[in-house]
Order: sequence, then C-alpha cells, then structure tokens
Amino acid sequence: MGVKKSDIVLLDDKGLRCDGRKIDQPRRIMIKAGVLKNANGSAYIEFGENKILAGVFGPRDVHPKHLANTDRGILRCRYHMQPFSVSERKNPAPSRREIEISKVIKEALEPAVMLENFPRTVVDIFIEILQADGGSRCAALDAAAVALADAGIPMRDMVSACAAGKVADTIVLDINNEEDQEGQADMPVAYMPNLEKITLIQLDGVLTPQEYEKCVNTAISGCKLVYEIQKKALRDKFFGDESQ
Amino acid sequence: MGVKKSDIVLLDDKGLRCDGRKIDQPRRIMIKAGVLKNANGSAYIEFGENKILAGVFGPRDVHPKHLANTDRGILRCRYHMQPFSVSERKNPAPSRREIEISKVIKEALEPAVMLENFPRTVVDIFIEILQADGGSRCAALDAAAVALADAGIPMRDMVSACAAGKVADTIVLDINNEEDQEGQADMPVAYMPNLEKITLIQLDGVLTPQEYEKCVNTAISGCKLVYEIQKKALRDKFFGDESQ
Amino acid sequence: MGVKKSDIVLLDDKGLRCDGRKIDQPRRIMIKAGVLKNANGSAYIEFGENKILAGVFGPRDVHPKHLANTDRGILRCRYHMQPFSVSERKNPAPSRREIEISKVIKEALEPAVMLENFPRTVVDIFIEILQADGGSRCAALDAAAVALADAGIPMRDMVSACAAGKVADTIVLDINNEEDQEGQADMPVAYMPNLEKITLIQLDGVLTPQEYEKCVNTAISGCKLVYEIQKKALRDKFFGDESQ
Amino acid sequence: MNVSIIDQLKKKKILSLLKDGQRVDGRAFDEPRPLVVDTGVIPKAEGSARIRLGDTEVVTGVKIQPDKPFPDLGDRGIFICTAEILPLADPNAEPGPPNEDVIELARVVDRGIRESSMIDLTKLVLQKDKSVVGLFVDNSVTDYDGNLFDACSYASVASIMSCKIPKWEMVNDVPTLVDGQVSDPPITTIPVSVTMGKIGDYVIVDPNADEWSCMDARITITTNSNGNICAIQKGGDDGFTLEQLLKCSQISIATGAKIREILKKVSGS
Amino acid sequence: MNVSIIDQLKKKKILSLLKDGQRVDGRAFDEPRPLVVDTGVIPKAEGSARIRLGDTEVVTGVKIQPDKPFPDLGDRGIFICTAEILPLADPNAEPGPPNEDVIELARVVDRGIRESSMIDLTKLVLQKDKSVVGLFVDNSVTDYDGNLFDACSYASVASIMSCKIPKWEMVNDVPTLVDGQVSDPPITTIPVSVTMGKIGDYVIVDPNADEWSCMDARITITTNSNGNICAIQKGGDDGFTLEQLLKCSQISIATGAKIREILKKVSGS
Amino acid sequence: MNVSIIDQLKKKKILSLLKDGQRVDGRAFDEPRPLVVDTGVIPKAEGSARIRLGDTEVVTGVKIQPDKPFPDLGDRGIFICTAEILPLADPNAEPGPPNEDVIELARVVDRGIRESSMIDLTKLVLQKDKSVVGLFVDNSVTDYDGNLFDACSYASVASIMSCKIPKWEMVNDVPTLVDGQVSDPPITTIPVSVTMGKIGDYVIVDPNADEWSCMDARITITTNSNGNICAIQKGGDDGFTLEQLLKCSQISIATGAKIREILKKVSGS
Repeated sequence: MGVKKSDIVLLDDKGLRCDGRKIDQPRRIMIKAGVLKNANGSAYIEFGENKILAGVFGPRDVHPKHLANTDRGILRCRYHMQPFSVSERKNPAPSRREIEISKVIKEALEPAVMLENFPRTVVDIFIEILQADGGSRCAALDAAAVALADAGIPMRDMVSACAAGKVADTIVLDINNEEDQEGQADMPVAYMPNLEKITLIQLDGVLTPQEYEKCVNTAISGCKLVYEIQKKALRDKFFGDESQ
Repeated sequence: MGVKKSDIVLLDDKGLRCDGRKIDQPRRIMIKAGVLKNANGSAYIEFGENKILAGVFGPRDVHPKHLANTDRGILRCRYHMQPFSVSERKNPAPSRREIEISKVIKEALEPAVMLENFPRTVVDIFIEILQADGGSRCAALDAAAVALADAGIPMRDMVSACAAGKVADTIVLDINNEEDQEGQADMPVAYMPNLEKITLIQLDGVLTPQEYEKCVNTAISGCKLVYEIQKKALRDKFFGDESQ
Repeated sequence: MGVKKSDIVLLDDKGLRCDGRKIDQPRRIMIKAGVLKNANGSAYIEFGENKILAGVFGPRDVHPKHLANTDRGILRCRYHMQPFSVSERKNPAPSRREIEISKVIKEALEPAVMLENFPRTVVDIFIEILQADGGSRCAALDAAAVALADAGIPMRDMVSACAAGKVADTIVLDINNEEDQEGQADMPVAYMPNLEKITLIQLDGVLTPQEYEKCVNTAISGCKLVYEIQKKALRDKFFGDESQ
Repeated sequence: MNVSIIDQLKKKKILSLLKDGQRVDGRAFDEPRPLVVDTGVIPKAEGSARIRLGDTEVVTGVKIQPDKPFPDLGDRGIFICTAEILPLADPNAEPGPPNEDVIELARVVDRGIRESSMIDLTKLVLQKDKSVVGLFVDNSVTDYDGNLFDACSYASVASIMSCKIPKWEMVNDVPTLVDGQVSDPPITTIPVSVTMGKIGDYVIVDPNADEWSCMDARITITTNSNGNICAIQKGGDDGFTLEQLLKCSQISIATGAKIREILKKVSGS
Repeated sequence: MNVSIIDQLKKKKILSLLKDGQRVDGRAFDEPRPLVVDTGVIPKAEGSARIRLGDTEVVTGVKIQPDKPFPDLGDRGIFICTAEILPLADPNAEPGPPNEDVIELARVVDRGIRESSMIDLTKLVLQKDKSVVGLFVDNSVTDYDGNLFDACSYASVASIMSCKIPKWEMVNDVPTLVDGQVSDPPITTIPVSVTMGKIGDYVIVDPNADEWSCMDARITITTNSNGNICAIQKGGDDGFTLEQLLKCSQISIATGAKIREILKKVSGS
Repeated sequence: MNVSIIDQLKKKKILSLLKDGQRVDGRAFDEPRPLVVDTGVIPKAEGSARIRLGDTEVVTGVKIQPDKPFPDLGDRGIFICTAEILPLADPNAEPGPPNEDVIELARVVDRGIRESSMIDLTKLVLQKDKSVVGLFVDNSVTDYDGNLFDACSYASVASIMSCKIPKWEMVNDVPTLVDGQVSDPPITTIPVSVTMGKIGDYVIVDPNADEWSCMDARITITTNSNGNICAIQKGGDDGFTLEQLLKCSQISIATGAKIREILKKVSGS
C-alpha cells in the first residue's frame, strides 16, 4: 500500500472520494447468471471496471483418480487473468499471485458448498478476469458463488465478498484501483450472510486495532449489499428479469 | 512471404530461376531407405540442401496406456530440427512451428496408413532435420513415408510431397530458400499418387483463383516426380541398387 | 582448473598452502549424526567452509509404482544447493551440475547399501548444501553415508570421500576453494575403507601417469581419515559423545 | 482417443442427413452460422471484440506497446496473435500449456492475417532498428461450439479494425507516450477465413461442434478484400480430391465476401 | 486427499482435550512454542539465521546484491522473500516446483514484512532508476512440525535484523563494491506474525503439526512495533465469526509483543 | 527399472565368455570397435562430423557465433558442448528434456575437451569483456549401440578439428562479419576419451550395447596428445580396486594414442 504518492485527492472536503463516491458507497455492481452454454453454471460480473466471467463444471469424475476423496467431494478453483485485462500485457502463464488468489477463493467458497453430498467427485470453478480493476478477487468470488448456485450445486449459504480499506486516514467501503495504489490499507472480506461467518479476510496496510474492527464491519456491510445483487441475478435467471 | 526485398533476380529473361532451374524443375532429390540399425524403418533424404533423417518404430504398445485406441492403431509424429541445422543456432526445445509441422505431417500420412490393421498399438515417426533448406516439411514427409514402407507398415498408397509457389508473378515448382524469402507465395502439397488425394495443403502468400488452380496442379506434378524417386529408394533397399 | 591467475601463493617456501595447511593435511571436519527429527536418518557436516545437511527416508514405498524393482530396493539421491550457499545468489531450480553430482553420489553410495535386502522399496537421500566451499561433493557424500547408517539402512561398508589434487606442481590432499580455482587438478574420490574399493573418482585438470597414481593414493589416505570421523559421529549419536 | 459409440451413432445420423441434403441444424451446406460482433467490450485494451458464431463465443483483446523489432526486420512493427481455449468454454478443455490443436489454431489465425498483409507494419516504426509498435492480439474462447479457426479469425480482425493506436515519440532514445493522441490502424485489406469440413464426400461450411467431432478432414481458406486467396491450412486424417479443393476455394471466396460485409459494418468502415 | 482414520481419531482426541481446556503438548491456548534463534549461521551470506519454533526448524539466508529497480519503482531498493520446504524436512514433502501451499507461505511471509515497511527501501538506492540494492531472503525449512508461517517469518526477520549491507559506489554507471565497508540495514519496525488455528470453536496459537493437520481454519495476523496490524491472511476450509476475528487480533498483538522481545535480544538491538 | 530375465541370461552369457577370454563380438578386451569418421557432412554448419563407432552413430555440428563472454571470463571465448539421444536412435529413447544419463553424457564430453584445453579460448576474443567468439558443439546420437561417451567425444573432436572460424571485426562496438575470411580453430592438443566397462572383475574397452546393459561399473579416462590424463568420470553401481584403476589408466593412454591417429588423419593434420 501507499508505495507511490501522487497529487490525487483521495477524500475531498465534502467527504467525497476520488471517483465521487461517499465513504460507505460501493461502485456499480452488475451480475448476470447463466451466461455460458457449455458450463454447468456460470455468471458474469461487472464490479467497477472489473469484468469477470465464472464457469462451473461438476460434480464430475476426478482426474487423476487418486485425487478423489471417498468421504466428500473436492472443490478446485482457478483464478486467471486474460493477457489484455491489465495495462501492460500479462503473460498468460499463471503467476504466483494468481495461484494464491485461486487458493484463497477456493477456501472462501468451501464452507458454503455441501461437499459431503457428492463424495468421489469434483466441482471445478474457472474464473477469467477479462478486465481487472481494484477488488478483482472479491468480484471474482461474487461471480463464482453465483455460478455455483446457477450450476445447482447444493449450498448451505451464499458467499458475498467486498473490500473495505483506509484512505486519507478514513475507513471506506470498496477500494478502487487508485485508492489501492495510493491509500493506506486494503482488506478484502468474504462473508456468508446467513451463517454470519467470515470465510476470507486479508489485509495489506497498517490499521490500529480500532480501525481494524471498523474496517471489518464496513466490509461486512458491503458484503450484505452484494448479497442482494447476487440474489437478484439468480432470481432473474430462474424467474425472468422483472426489471425488463 | 516477401518480407525482405533484395537485389536477387528470381527469374531471368531466359526463364531461369536464381539457382539456374527451369520453372517446372525440382531441385536434386536423393532418398535412401533403411539407413538406421535400431529403427524398424528409416530413410535419409537430400532434397536441395535439406538433409533429413526419418525413423519409424512400431506398431508397438502405447504408453501411457489410456492413449491407446481399441478400434485402430494411432500414429504419432515428431518433426525436430537439430541446433546446427540452420544459420543461427536453434534452441533444441521444440518450437511452436515444429509442433504444428509435426501435426500436419501426421495428418498427411494418416490417410495412407492402414491403422485399422493394428488396434491398441502406436506407430511413431521421428523426423530429424540435420540441415534445413526451403521446403523442409515436404522433404520430411517424403522421407517419413519411405521410412513407414521400409518398416513394413501396411499402406494403401505412398504419400509424396512437393511445394509449388509464385515467384516473379510466375507459378514455379519446388520453392527454394531464397524464393521462399523473396517470393510471393509458397504452397506445400502432399499427394497420394494412386488414390489421387491431396493430404496436405498449406499456403502462405497471395494467389488469384486462377493462380491457385495452376499452383495446385504444378505441386501435384512435382509429387509425381517425387513418387518415382521414393519407389526407387525402396527398390534399391529390397532388391539392391541397380545403378551400382 | 586454472582459469584465472591471481597473486595468491598456493604453496610457500615452507611447504605450507594458502590456508596454512601442510600438503597432506585435510581441512577441519566435523560430523554430527541424527540432527533432524522427521528424517529416518540424518547428518550434518562442516568440512572446511562447507556446511551440509543430509537426510534419509526409507526404505519406503516407491511412487510412481512402476519405478519399483521386484528384485532389490532402489536408491535415489538429490544434491541441492541453497540459494544463499554461494557468493552470487543461486537460482533454486536444480542445475545440470547438481543433477550430475546427484547421480555420481548415488552411484558412489550404491555399492555399500544392501539393496537386495528390501526389494520393491526406495531409500531417498536428500542433501542440502547450506554453505558451499571447495570439495562439496565429497563432504556431501560423507554426510549422506553417515545419514544412511543413522537411518539403520543395512550397509556392507561405510563410504568415505575426500579429494586430492595438484597445486603448484605438487600433489596435495583436500583441495580448498582457492586451490580449486587457481590450481592444476582436482580429483574427488570416494572409497569403501574395508572393501577397499573406489566408488567415485572424477578428475578435472592434467596429470602425468605418475601424478595420477600418487593423487589416487593421496585421496585414499584422506578417505581413511574421514572414515574415523564418520565412525566417531555414529558412536557419539548411539553411545553418547564421550568428549563432552 | 477412443471413438465412443455415441460418436459413431452421431456420425451415422449426420451422414444420413447429409445424403438427404440436410445438416443437423438445418443450414445449407455452404451456409455459415449467424455471426454477431461487438467491439470495444474491454475498454482498457486498445482494441477488443466479443463475437458469437452460432454458439461459439470468443473474446479478443489487442494490447499495443512499443517493443524492439525482430532482428533483420527493423523496418516494420510487430504483430503477434495467440489463442487459448478457456477451461470454462468446454468440459474437456484443460488449463495449462497449449496442446498441438491450440498451437495450430493460433498459428493459422496469425498466418491468415499476416499473409494477407492486413496491417501495414511499415507504418508502425518509431525508430528504425531500435523501436517499433507491437500489436498483441489475444483470443480467448469462452464458449465452444466448433470451428474456432473462423471464430478467432473474425474476433481478431474485428478487434484490430476497432483498435486505436496510441502515439509514442522517441525522447532520448526512449519511446514516450504522447497523451491523448491516437490513430486508426494502417489497414490495407480485410482477410476472412472460411473453414470447411469434409464428412464422407460432403463438404460443409462452418462445422458446429457435432459436425466438427465427426468430420474426416477440414480446410481453412483465407481470402482478402480483392477475392484472392492468401492462406490455406488443411487438417484432419483424410485427403481432398483436386475437384473438392477447387470447389472449396470458390466457396471460400463467396462466403468470405458475405462475412467481410458484416465485419466492415461493425467498425463503421 | 483422503482423511485417514488415524487423522480422524487424532482430531477427536485433540478436540476432546480442547473441551477440557488442554492442548496435546500441554500448552495454554494462547501460548506459542519455545522460540530459539541463532544468527550468523551462514557466514558467506550477508545475513542468516536458524530458528527452531518447537520442532519446526528453518534456515534462512539473506543475499544482498546490486540490481536494476522495478519499473516505476526507481526510488527504492528490492526486497524479495521466498520459502521452500526441503524434502528432508518432511516425509511428504516433494522436491520440485512449489505447490500452492508453499507459494502462499512465501507470499504471506513476504507480505508481512513488506506491508509493515520493516526495511526502509528508499535508503537502498545507488542511482535513481538505474541501480539499487536488492535483499533476497530465502527461507529453507529443514524440519517440519507445523506453523511454517510464523517460523519462516521469524527466521526472515532475524536474518534481516542481523544482516550487514555491503557498500557499493557507482563507478562509470556500474555499481562497484567498496571493500570492507558495511552498514546495518535501515530497519523501521519489527513485524511479528502470529498464526492461530481454529479447531471446532477453539482458537489456539502456533499449532504444531498434529494440530495443523486437523484444524478447520487458520488466520495469520502480523503486527508492527507500535502494536498495529499490518497484514492478515485467513486460510482453511471454514470461516470465523466476527467475535473470533476480534479476539484473534487481540491475541496477535499480545503474543506478537512477547516474540518481538526475543527477536530484539538476538540481534542485540 | 526391472532387470528382465533376458537381461540376466545375457549377462550370464557375457560373463561366461569373458571367463574364456572372449567378448560377444569377438574383440580383444582392450580393443575398441572400428571408428569411421566423415567430416563436413553439414555444410551449413561451421564444422561437422558423422562418426560410427561400431553400430553407434553420432552426427555433430559446430555453430560459431559472436556472443557476450561469461562474467569474470572476459578474456576468453565460449565453448559449450551438448548431447541428445535422438528418439530414432533407440526404441527406448524418449523425446523431451534430457534425463540424468544424458546430462552426465553431455557434461563428461564437454569436460574432456574443456579440461584438456584443446581449444585456446584466449584466441577467440573480439573485444575484451564485451564480445567473444562462441563455439557450440551439438552432438546428436542417431543410432545406439552403447558407449556414447566415446562416440560423442570423437564426433565433437572431429567436428572441432574440421571447423572453420569466420572472421568478425568490431564496428561501432558491434561484431560484424567479414565475408569470406575464415581461419582454422586454435587447437593445442587432441583429447581422446576411452571408456572401459567392468563386468564381474573383467575390464573391457568400448562396451557395445549388450555389454553396456549388463556392466557393473564404468570409467571414462581422457588423455591428451602428450599422453597425460586430463579428465576422469567413474559411473555405475559398483567400485574399482586401486589396481584396476591403474590398469585402466594404462589402457586409456595406449588406446587413446591409436584413436588419436585416426582423428588426426581425418582432418588432414
């Protein structure tokens, strides 16, 4: 956090952020379920400037077989960025960052998936970042959770993710790219809204204990907003888009 | 095609090409069958400045086993260039170009091989480019087909390959290296001379529809010349070299 | 050998070497057996400035299974340098040099291990160079042999290794780093002291036939010195360190 | 590698329909599927397109950056075209390094554009032998229903036609971005590939996934705006007769002309 | 991937002990294992440490070399931290490229140090945009008994605190070593990570290998010398309640303070 | 990894012959197979050779190009020697990255030439510390019948002896080819490796494939034109007595002298 210092005003005297948002206001979020033909479940999300596609296959046979678990299904996840998704063209081979994010997303979704219902099988989640912006791991998680539900995978709760952070000494909801570069802290959080459990939390940047508590609470409030949009996406898919 | 322009005269006023050939004349071609001790079948070809070795193993067991086909044998092919085969030393790891050429050569040979006769097995073709010149994929194919026959693999026809192309606005047979660099089009073709089927055709460079038809016919006439040399190589191997 | 020439005096007029040793004197050698908790057997050696850890697992099941041998156990060995073990940080991926040294160490130990006693299994030897100095392959071998014994692997003899070499036209015992860089020849040798067999010998540098014979004999005398230190390390482990 | 019984039955069905002059999805033999093209879908990329060819979907982005020229090609810019089948596009696709099919796909799409001289690369030189503009066209298949050759080719062409090239000036031998100034790409022709499959002795245009899985051979012929042929790739485990080859070239010219009109409309040219 | 019957029995045993307020090795829930730190163990490296946290052992070396700065970061030195589980550390470890667990380990250790701004990288510039000092901290696990996050973190911090930075001067644009002159590293704070495991609803500090193999989730919280939080990583296949998260942060501050005293003593600061 | 019954029977047969003083192919114990050397077989390479040692065949090419010197070795040219067993050489060879046997092969061949100082690398400097001439010697085994160490070594030496070094001049700090001017390589000695196998207690020179597959240990000793020893590599899973080692050195000197005459004739020196 805070490596480069520029002239940008992260919070103006009216309490507005560099993109005009209020401190507790998320960016524009749009989720559409069931966008792919071949995948068993899928979702597309636009979250700020993030554009992300998630596809789910399974439960299906595990290859190689020795990876299968006789007690419960296994979950696999790949978070992958397109070469054109960032300013400087990205090498398509998975980076260490992508491998780590794949792992934390998998572990954030696993508590919600009833893997005990389908032993010896695997559910594969493939996430493709078409365009990256700040908070892409939360947006990816939100799309992946909707894709799992779209695939009809039994789930004990939704998983909803949103970051909070510290900018100009203030705790704010949903850090964008500039705030991530210039701000003081970024804390992505994933939350099961009914079971009230945090399934992902990371932090880069320095917070006092008091700020830490406020930041977690702010992120959870964002997760609850996302949850409503996730539910709407699934309603629209299965019962038709009422707004149209 | 035609990326660099130099002073070279591709076709002079007597209708002769930069290496003194006529427009319908191939380069020197020499094929020798049965040149290796360990391979089940083998051939060595010199085609212009190309020097190429092909070796065949099989039909033999498939490893890993899950690649085997219960209905018919499978054919595998590796086209590989020696580090010293080109002007600038080549990295010995297979390039994307070599992988593509391996694939098109395999698909050009497959129609001729009676794979239905040996299910669950594999025939491996290994092609090593010792010295590369224009038209190496055609020369490699010619050697590989002779090596298959030398290995006693049942074949429904020979496969004979030769390129044609466009140079100085003229369709010519068997493009050499300079013509490939400076010319207008290069079209490698593989042909089954008795079944009269084209099993490989590629084109780099621009042709009118009329030129296209002429170019294919020119290439086929070259394939027929090659066919005679392939037959002689096999006769020499099995019945002795009559010219000696 | 002898690539760079500097001002260093490799042998002074009192017959002392650049580090003050006599021509038949090895560097300081300290071996400790049983230093790791998880490995079945282990040893730590300091040999000059070399600091090396060896760990042994097995006999245990072989993965993948097709590598197993129905007649006898197999031995595997990995010699690996830490990134911080040399002046210029080393890439942690195994180099071709490390792969070759792994192989010659395995082949130097194999004659001593009674592999016929445990068919279908594998013994794995892992050697980690924490700090590298001249003669690291001999020091690694010495530690690995003690680790095998510490693991209770049945052995028909110890294997003891030490180099000899040629420096300032003189055959000397146990080449150090400067002597390796500036000297004329380096000959690492491994020896089974009771069976009197040489199980590793390599040579870089030029020796006359007479020097060759003297060099081998000098190296064997060093191996015998090392053997006593190896025995002490195992005695100290199993019967307590009498010197304390 | 085993041809499953289901595949054999499928092929039988498709062949018997073809004998009656019909295709599984009701198209004529020389009729490609509907092509839908959206450009500018990835605003952060210098050019982009999402296309659907039937149910095959591809998202393509063009990144444009200064680069060193290739040795001996110091007087022209760089053009590189890749392709990847994303694992969410197909239950059988696997993440990881590309297999030979995907390598061939990328090379054929690249060659069709390169050999047509679509982009005048001599216009993309910042300083001869030192610094040139590079166009990196990455095709990502997001949904698979056969014929990726044409789908990736159309997506590449559409994203190139719609891209904007930033301006760089050499300052102290370093290419330096001139903010806010962009130009259209130097396009000389619009190459269109048309892929035909051979099932038995029937030749069909733009095979869908069912047709693709049971065809005996295929050929991709790329034509330019003049109706000339600029690239060919034959594939598959059977051959073509000379007559079939000539017929394929005619189909590719006629069908290519129709597709070219769709691509032209999209970019407003 | 199969949870063996032995593992299930082990978990049952551990859980029933936890219900009685006990851990398998007799520690209190918030009590880390004894930490033993030796520095300077690899004299050829510019900094080094061997630490034991219970029976987990790590050897860490710091190599310091001039390097080119990262693009856009020309005004700061380079800090890179890696981790490897040596195959002799654990019968289940395998030589070869790191798996996702080891990649996460290395990145979490790196981030804890980086985000705390422990090293003032602006002090490690030889010539802006041209040449900077790079610190490469390589952690090698030599014996495994759980909680590598904290073990590698403490070994990294100790080896950095004990390192000596050689002096380079720019001569003709080339960084040139000034023999015999070294300086202490520019350290601003001492980050300490504390990893807690959740088994059932019990939260325990510094899980050993038995506890690690059966925990439901874990969290690593890194604090700096001011007692502020500078990095968090949650892992494992279950979640935390908000209450648990807040409790974990308190534990990490209290336990971190004790560990920090041990690390301070070692380097004599 | 399983020693097949056929291999066991073969070894029994070979051993019983050796007891009678005979080898499977009728050679004397210290007799290498016939060596046939052709040079100049790859005209586009700067040097080349195809050699047959019995039925083992190797094709070797030397590419010569300007390159940057290795750090700290700015006053000498570059010499790199590789080896590959082509998959057509042996039904058991597999395409792909080299295994440990092939890595050892390449390194032993390289070392025999390097340690003999065969090529005076100080004569291959274009501009000290900036640009030197590099010799890349690539050995490709095309037919396998045992003892690749010597076969690749002889092919490397023959191709080096027959190579022509192009002339480069530094123009504006760039090495520039001077067309049509070549020189002989700066050769100081002719290293010859002799590989001996030990089967039971019998030592045989130049083992063929049958002997190779059942030998207990081997040793490769390289001698130079003065009859001195310049490189040794022991291999295999058994040891040598001191007496055997000394005998091997005598054999290598005597046999090496004969092979050296063959190599000298080939290049006309």
